[in-house]
Amino acid sequence: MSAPSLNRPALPAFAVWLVVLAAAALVLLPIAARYAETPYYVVLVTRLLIFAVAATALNLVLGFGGMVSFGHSLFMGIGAYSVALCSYFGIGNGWAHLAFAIVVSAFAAMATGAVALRTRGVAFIMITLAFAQMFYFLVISLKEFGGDDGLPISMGSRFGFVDLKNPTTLYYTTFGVLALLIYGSYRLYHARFGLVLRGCMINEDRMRALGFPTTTYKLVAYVLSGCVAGISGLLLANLTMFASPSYASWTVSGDLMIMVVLGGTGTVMGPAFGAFAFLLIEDLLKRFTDHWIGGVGVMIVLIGLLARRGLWGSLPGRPR
Amino acid sequence: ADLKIGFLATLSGSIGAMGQDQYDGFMLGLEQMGGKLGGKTIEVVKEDDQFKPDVGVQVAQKLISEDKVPIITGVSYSNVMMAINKKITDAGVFLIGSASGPSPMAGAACSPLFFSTSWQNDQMSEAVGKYATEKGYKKIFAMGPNFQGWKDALAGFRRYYKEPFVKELHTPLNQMDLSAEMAQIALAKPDAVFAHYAGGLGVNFIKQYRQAGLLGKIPLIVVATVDGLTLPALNETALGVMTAQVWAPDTDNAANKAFVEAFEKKYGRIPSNFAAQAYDSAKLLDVAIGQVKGDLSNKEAFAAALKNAKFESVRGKFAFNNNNFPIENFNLLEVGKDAKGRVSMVTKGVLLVDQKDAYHQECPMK
Amino acid sequence: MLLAVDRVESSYDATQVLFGVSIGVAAGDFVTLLGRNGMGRSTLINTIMGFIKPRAGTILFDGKPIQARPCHEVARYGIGLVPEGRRVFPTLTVYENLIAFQRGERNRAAAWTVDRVYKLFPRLKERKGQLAATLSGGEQQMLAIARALVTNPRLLILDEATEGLAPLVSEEIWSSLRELRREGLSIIVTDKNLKPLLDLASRHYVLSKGRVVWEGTSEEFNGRQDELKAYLGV
Amino acid sequence: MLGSLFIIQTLNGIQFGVMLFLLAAGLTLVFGIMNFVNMMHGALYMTGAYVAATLYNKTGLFVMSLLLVVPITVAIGAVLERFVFKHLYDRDHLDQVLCTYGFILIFNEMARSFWGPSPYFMGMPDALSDTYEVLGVGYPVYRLVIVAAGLLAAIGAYVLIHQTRFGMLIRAGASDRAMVAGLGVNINLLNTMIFGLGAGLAGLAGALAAPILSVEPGMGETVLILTVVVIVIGGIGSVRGAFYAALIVGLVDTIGRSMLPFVFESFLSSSLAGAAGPAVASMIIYLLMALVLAFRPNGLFPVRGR
Amino acid sequence: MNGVNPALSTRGLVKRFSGVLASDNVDFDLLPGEVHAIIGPNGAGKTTFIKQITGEHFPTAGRITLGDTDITRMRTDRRILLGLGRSFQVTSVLRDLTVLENVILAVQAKSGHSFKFWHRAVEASELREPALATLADVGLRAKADLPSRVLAYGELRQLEMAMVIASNPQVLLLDEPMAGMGTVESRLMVELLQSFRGRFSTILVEHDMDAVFALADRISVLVYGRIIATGSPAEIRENPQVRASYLGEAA
Ligand SMILES: Nc1ncnc2c1ncn2[C@@H]1O[C@H](COP(=O)(O)OP(=O)(O)OP(=O)(O)O)[C@@H](O)[C@H]1O
Ligand SMILES: Nc1ncnc2c1ncn2[C@@H]1O[C@H](COP(=O)(O)OP(=O)(O)OP(=O)(O)O)[C@@H](O)[C@H]1O
Ligand SMILES: [Mg+2]
Ligand SMILES: [Mg+2]
Repeated sequence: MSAPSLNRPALPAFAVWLVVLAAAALVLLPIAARYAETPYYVVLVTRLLIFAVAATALNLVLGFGGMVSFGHSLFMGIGAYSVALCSYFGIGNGWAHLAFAIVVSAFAAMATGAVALRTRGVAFIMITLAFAQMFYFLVISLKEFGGDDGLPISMGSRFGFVDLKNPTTLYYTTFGVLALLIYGSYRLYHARFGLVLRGCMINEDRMRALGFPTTTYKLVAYVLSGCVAGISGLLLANLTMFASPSYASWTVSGDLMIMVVLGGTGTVMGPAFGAFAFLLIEDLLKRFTDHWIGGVGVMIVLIGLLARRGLWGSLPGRPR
Repeated sequence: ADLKIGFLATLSGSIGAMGQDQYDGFMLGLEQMGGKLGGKTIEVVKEDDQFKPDVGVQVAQKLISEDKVPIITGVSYSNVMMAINKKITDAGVFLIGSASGPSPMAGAACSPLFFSTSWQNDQMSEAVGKYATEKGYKKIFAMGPNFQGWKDALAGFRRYYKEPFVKELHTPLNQMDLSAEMAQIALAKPDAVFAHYAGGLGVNFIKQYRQAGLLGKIPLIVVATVDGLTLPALNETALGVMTAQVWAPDTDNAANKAFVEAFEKKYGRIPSNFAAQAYDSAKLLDVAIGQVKGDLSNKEAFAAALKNAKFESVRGKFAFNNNNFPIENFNLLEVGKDAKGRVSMVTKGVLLVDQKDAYHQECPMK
Repeated sequence: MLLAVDRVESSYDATQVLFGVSIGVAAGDFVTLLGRNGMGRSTLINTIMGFIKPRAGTILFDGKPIQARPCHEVARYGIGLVPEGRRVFPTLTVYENLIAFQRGERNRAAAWTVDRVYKLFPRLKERKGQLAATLSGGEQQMLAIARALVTNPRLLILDEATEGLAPLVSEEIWSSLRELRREGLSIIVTDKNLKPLLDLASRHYVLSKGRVVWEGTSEEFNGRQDELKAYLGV
Repeated sequence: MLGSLFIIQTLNGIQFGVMLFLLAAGLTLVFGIMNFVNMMHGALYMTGAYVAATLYNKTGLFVMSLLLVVPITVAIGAVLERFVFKHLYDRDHLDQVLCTYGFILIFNEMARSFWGPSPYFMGMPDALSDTYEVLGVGYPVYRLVIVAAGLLAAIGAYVLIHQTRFGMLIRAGASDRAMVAGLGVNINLLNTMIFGLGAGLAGLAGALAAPILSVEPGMGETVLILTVVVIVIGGIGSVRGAFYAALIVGLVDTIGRSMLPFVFESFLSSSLAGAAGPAVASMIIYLLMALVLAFRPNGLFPVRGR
Repeated sequence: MNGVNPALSTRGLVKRFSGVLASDNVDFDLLPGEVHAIIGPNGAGKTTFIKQITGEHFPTAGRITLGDTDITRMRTDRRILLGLGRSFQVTSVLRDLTVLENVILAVQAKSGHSFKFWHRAVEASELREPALATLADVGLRAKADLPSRVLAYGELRQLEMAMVIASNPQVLLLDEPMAGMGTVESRLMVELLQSFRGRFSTILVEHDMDAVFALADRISVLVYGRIIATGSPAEIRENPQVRASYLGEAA
């Protein structure tokens, strides 16, 4: 009898190549953009990368844990306002921004998660949505901090000599965060915690019967995911030098969900690809018709109906 | 084309009506001048910000560095305006707003490259505040949705109205049904009600005010609540509502008569003030570009040309203040019937003459 | 033949489970499907019912082809099912589980009505207002049988007829099935207790790996016990 | 004055609750009974409003316009169910969310294309736009019509679900669709009918709301979230729960909104009260929901047996 | 009790549902290492009894002790950590995970906390070794790396058992483990349970009398929520009351 293998899911060779190529292209892009004098593309791709971070964060709960959160824009909003509020009070230290974003995101995730995770299925989806809306309307009513007009940011996040104000720095920082996040979620997927999380997704009752306090695990995942989404909000704030309640609007949550599904729910690489694909398609549609929102709608319906494994998951060999 | 101009506004979704009116007004102006401004053929690059500031920043960036436009115009809502204005002017691109005028941009954050052909957001409520004082109302019931615009409006109103309010309400922004508030008004029996509900909220408000039997009984003074965009949805329901504006379809001058006629002919509807302001921005650009003969490389020269441009505004007299916001008159308007018997805004008099906004002194430009 | 299954092939997604299965049930027949776990008995039953569409083959009920008909039509032709795993409706009471599906009672003198099944299972009458979710396993099995009966079928199919029933109750079930057969009902049964099946049934089909490997009467079965042991693991 | 305000607000709360119930009843059927996440319920509400407004503007017949909305939205719902949503029942919630979310965008865009981006006009006949004197305050007659219509719908829905065989079949289908079919019931038709029913109720709610609210693209979204809160509080899938929860939410929201400022003023400085009041008011129903869930995770009246 | 501490015991256990007394003053002792079968008519309250031990229902009155601990109102997952193991019907293995991962989860559950975010669970020898050993116990070692959804019915039941025993419970609760099994599979299961003899204290609820008589050290008979008899298999088989109310000809 051969000893059971270590169960390392092999990434198909071409998938490895695809990732390497994509990474290489992303690394080279700012340099190419400088030569071609098209700085716009750096800004454009930074935004794509930021949403890729957020989508990957959402995937931690949605793809690994089966928690269909329709309120992840909440954390993007919190991340963005962390920067804006710090800047408002004259704090330009990036570490302070980061700490603030993470602490507040974690706290919000803990509070909302504790309530939302008492429910399942439809109720969970809707409660997360409701909480995000609550935050949205709260921010809108805060006159002091710009209300619905939003809050311009005068001091971006400065981490020592790394100043996110510089578009190229921001670009590479975001890229680094994404790369780290993807590797991290790959590790998490196979680690004990990830295994428990996946178990909860498949059959929570069974996991409880095995002796796992499942709600605790799900809550930790939710908090983790919220913090990462908070970081994506911080990056977005640095990109636009502006924080707006609309970062937390429910359509953003919807978009994030679409990105995850389009890329491949529960895969490690998928959500990032999904984010790129979705935003680029949206951009493309916009060029063709004024009714592009309807076009996006049709696309989403088709994704819901057809894309069972998503772009990444549909590649031959079903890479993770 | 000799020159590219970026048109950036909120065009999609249910909130896109204002951007569409701005676009139509601007394009009408351009068309009337044969597709040329200042003698130069113009290519308009239209971009939609989707009412999202982050998208606004992105498309602004695209206009600046991809299309390399020297001028961006339009911009519908304050939240997008606040997000993009610095990006644009810092890049040395001129920004001509035709709708939104948030207070920081009139004050400390003013810029030599930014011009407005509309007004600063508080000013309409200043005008109606003056009206309330003139009418001698002692008990005013004030209500609006709990957001920035309403708080600015209150501040503006307060500058010209000193009596205490009998009640000041801030309703949640997502609250559609206002019956509870109508009951409070009925019980409070104020001299008048001052309200600020924009867009669809305004339609809700007016309909419910009418149905509660209050319209006609308690005078209603509003800002932003009825305008050319929402009036078709209200129709006769809104008859008798009082408001203030720099422009109305019946504003009495030749330029305006021509504009309204052409607009109705082309688009089959009465233009809103947003269309009129955007039309003015086309006129403004025409004169200024002509002045510098299409050469925008000298920013100071072009800024001066804009600032001193003499053009026939549809609102009548027009001049820029030190902060590049207009100095203009605010008229009292009532929802009534126009000459053709349609429900429209009817001018009832002038409230403020050559009004300057409250923030211009904070602007370092002199 | 009331039911004629002819060379039916069925599969779940890509995996084929039935390979050319043919069986026949005449009016008044009592037929068993025998075989070890996973040999395809439930799949055959699901195919007859129309839950699964066969890839090939025909199924005639009363001479009419039913293999392409939707499930509810098949049931309406007169096939009553007691499914594997009971599948009672948990949010309905016992009474609602029955009354909602009672039909055809006007066409026959000795028809099954809710009252009549209560006589068969007095336990259900005691529990008639209780939600099916809270019934014990055996009570649910009784309800599943009763629910199939009140549709007044011509062919009754019981998949795992006595699963979870106490020995005494199982005996009652067998004697009621004998009774039903006497009334002219045709019956298909799977069950793990061979002895009562051999006593009751007129015909047996032994399935192995999705094929009918043997068919015959109880006498024939008893005559070849040793050989069939391999298939049944008795 | 506080006393009569309280009574009027109670009336307003009931009216608001009844309106919410019309929406919640349809949605709870689809959520709970079909276990289908229908995000586009609000879009059907919007459709109802637009159709009613268009019919009334064209014909001038008010009651007929409102009533005609029901068959039209039922048909729209049924068609969508037949051709699209049917394929999603056995899929996970995520796919359902996406598909129906996509339809929100499509419906909004269609409304924008047909009726323009600005709000659309809907008036009402003079007879209904009168007010009725209650404690010295004019109470709109039309609001009483809404209360009556909503109560009728509530009674109808309750009888349908709990007293009829159709209702039993619907509830049975919620737990095991295939088995219902296996017992001879055309489950596809049943599903189409439930979905149609839900759509019809949403359409009716939209039609009733059209004369009071602004008819515009996207009007369904805010209402959707509120409706969902009602359903979650009431217990998903329970029509009875939806009814009580709708009334509770309606009353708490309305009375809370108008009474909170008085409460705050009594122990806070007036400027602080002015700031805290609206902020709390906008969150009050979410707080209510969190409170309910903290004690009863399945809502106040969960469907038993699941 | 001959001085032996029972592994699990209940005293005066009462469970009342509206109108039904599902447990009526049940005093029950499970001795260390024994297989104690509970039989009785349908609806007698066997499952209800098990559910009170697992914590799915709380008793109306009475006490449950596991070893020395009172667990009457304890949460389910805490009970599991204290050494309670329970079998489920087949559908409850985690179908998208591999066989090994399923068992590893069971080991992990017992090992305390799983807040480890970095190292592969399947490579951790403190999880892997016991999991593989358990798989060998139930005869599934060779299939460790297959996704569990491809297993045959009988194998799924083996996996289910592996998950239950992987956490090395002191008390094993088996509610109708033979349900839905054919003759062969039932016999294999009996053999498997035989091989565990003495390792766990087991409560077995089953209507398959062949299995019960083959496995049980003692049998209790539950009728209308009450234990009417407890004794060796031989005693129970001869008990006239039990024959009349439950066994019928089967004896
Ligand atoms: N839903 C399904 N998807 C995929 N394969 C299935 C499904 N249901 C059954 N199978 C497979 O089909 C084969 C036949 O199963 P079936 O349920 O028909 O067997 P059976 O003879 O009824 O046995 P049992 O005693 O287990 O009920 C088995 O190998 C089983 O694994
Ligand atoms: N929630 C409840 N409400 C009302 N009655 C209940 C409830 N749960 C169980 N019962 C009743 O309690 C009795 C005992 O049920 P239990 O499931 O314990 O029986 P059991 O001994 O396991 O029977 P079986 O061998 O048929 O599985 C049954 O009559 C059942 O109908
Ligand atoms: Mg079977
Ligand atoms: Mg039981």
